[in-house]
Amino acid sequence: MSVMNRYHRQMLFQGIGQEGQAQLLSKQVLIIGCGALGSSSAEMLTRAGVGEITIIDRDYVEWTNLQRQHLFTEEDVYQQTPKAIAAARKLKKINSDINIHPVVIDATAENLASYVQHADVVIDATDNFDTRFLINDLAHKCRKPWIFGACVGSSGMTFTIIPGQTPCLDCLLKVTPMFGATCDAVGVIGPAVQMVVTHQTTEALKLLIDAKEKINSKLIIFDLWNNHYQTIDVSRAKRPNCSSCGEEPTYPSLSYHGRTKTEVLCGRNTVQIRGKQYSLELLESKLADYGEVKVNPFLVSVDIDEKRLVFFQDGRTFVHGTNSIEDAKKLYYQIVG
Amino acid sequence: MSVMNRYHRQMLFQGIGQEGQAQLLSKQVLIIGCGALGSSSAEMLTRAGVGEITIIDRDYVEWTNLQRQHLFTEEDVYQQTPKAIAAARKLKKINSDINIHPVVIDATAENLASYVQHADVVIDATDNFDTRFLINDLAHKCRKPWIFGACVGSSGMTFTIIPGQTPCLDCLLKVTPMFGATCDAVGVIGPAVQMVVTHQTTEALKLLIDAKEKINSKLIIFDLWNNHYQTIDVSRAKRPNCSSCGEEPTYPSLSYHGRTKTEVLCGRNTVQIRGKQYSLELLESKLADYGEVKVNPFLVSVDIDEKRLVFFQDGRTFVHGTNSIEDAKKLYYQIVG
Amino acid sequence: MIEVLLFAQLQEEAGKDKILLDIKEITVKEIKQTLQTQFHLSQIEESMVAVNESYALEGDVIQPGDIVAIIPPVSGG
Amino acid sequence: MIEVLLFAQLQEEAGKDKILLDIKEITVKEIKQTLQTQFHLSQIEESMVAVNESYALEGDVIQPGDIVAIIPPVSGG
Repeated sequence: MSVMNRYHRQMLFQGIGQEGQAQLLSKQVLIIGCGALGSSSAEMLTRAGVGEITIIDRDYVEWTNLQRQHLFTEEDVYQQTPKAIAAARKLKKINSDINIHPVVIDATAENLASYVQHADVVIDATDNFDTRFLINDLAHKCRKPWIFGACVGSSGMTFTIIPGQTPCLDCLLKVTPMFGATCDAVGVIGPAVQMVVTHQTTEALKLLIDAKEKINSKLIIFDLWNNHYQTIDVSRAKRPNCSSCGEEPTYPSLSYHGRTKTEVLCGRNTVQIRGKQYSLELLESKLADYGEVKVNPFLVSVDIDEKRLVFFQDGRTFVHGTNSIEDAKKLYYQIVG
Repeated sequence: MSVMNRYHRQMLFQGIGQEGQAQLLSKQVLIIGCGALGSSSAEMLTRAGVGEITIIDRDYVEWTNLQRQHLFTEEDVYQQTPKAIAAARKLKKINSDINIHPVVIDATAENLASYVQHADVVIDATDNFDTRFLINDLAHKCRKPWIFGACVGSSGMTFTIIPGQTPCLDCLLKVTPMFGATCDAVGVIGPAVQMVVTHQTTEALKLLIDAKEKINSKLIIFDLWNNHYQTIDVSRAKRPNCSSCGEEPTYPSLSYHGRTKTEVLCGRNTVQIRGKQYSLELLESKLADYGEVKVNPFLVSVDIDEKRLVFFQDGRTFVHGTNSIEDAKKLYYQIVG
Repeated sequence: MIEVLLFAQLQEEAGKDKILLDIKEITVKEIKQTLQTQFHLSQIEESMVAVNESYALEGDVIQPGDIVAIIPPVSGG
Repeated sequence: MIEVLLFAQLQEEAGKDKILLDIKEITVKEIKQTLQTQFHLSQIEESMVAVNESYALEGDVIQPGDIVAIIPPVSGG
């Protein structure tokens, strides 16, 4: 079959054309996270004919994913297939002409750097702010555009961040939020996911074919259930002294101090996570949704399924009941976002 | 596995909750067309847990579909699987708890009526105005809500039509357009499709759980490439004397006279289509994109691949080179939309 | 200035997605004719017009500062 | 009237997605405090504020007729 025939309708679109299609086929996209946002982004970019797509995810497919995470099937749940692998298998059946690289790792400052370095565009499909700030720093250090995206409930937001040009995630949020709302806490509907992915994919296509003047310079925020859609001019948010995108960047998420660190506490069936310092009061109210919460002046604890989480005032968290760093981090980010 | 677990994140969303989920599982959706809009609508509603989904399409999977039509794979192209069947196979792997009914027929006033009658919501995923006006009349006759959707290029529009309440498609367009732009003529990008589907699915969920006050009363029009998004108040368009939704409806698309009729001309390897009367001048300019056009005062003809189309002034079209009504109509609607 | 947004196939015909018209006041019917003359838009007659996100009728008057959307019949799916 | 749109988790906390405030003039900092007091929004301090679709700073003044969006940190994906 002719490659050109496959992309015929996309080449007919004046914004892309034959030249744009050739460019897409020569480019690389890095998708970080392969949950709801990541699986759909991967599908759309695979169909569009982006030459190389790398998908990073540490997780495997579960029942609660199927309601909104495209590409995955019941069989993937039974097999507990890693999400990146399950996605890649489906994508190859959709388009055997392009290269899909599934990578099953927990993204860190070390292992993410070379992937960002080799990408033309980085797509944020993560579910926590720690990784997003890591992407923000790496993207600015490597001068790569990245497309922020997040959703919960029927709401979502997205913004295309271009080093040296737009404000960055740090400029927008000023401080790392204590908590970001997660789908595990507030729920989410499929269309909210697709709305974010639709915008992220469009912006990725524009970036990949270098249609600079078409890039959306606004932050998009929407609520599909309540029929709100706003495009927000955020140029004022850019700070010349920003530690990620400013004149003298220090890339705090890449420094040893700024990172969330994990270690297995030997023989205790416990993982220790050293991250942000949370307000114990705020934690208390957040954790109430998950189970019975116990508080004393030094710590807050909660039992979830077979595990117990203990948050200390100094930013340490114990996840009792597991020796798996992956499982511990997953539960941790489900709560703190 | 527990059904409740699968929909956990959707039930956590306050707008739906446990009650809403139970309602979804008891409802029926009819999706008319299983191209780009239809396949994605079907996937999202299947994941969301709508109890019964009927998908009507006359077509089979081709190479040019894969760029934007979800669910389909290269294997479906090799097998020339009918779209409704290919979609249903994938959907059953995604959610075996619900009922999917694929129907491989060419939608007509006769065969569509009982499907519309049994549906709670009808989703427009067609690629031509003839079928849309048919849906418009049937939906009003049966008092069923339907969700108009269409896209080309990077643009699209959608509007939720509720009999007795909103203007209908006839009110909005006043006359049946001579031509609607088609993806075959102008091209289309995947995100434009997903944007329409995202809105259609959200509105379908609201209708199915009877969240009346949340229904979007506006017509949405967008252009992703040029960053436009408008929500248009169309209440003024409603006409009390509308022949589809007015006080004395005649449902013109359901009458013998208003229908597009087809017949095979025996022994001539030709199909005759009797439809709208097109301006030959307009046709001449439209057809130039497809091949060499010949004109005389009585007809316009064009050769496309192995077929020849001849448009007569009285609304008849000959499609030479086929005895298949399906093939002939497909080509016809690719051109006239 | 009146800002006119063109959607879908009208963009290709006009070669742009946005047109600024330096006109004081104009009816919907007139703006269609003006655009037709200047940009040879084949389907403007069949297009829906919205002024400031509200469906407009042929006789409605458009003022400077208004944003006009011209929405042609789109049939892809 | 100042129209305040709440997004994501703030809607659940407030029990609504839209709040109308009958206030003449108010700074961004003040409106955050007002909403915090009235609706106990846990994350309003960490929320972005946009006034008429433009990113707002704490000292900006909001006028009647303005539309204010309160955008909390959202992390799902």
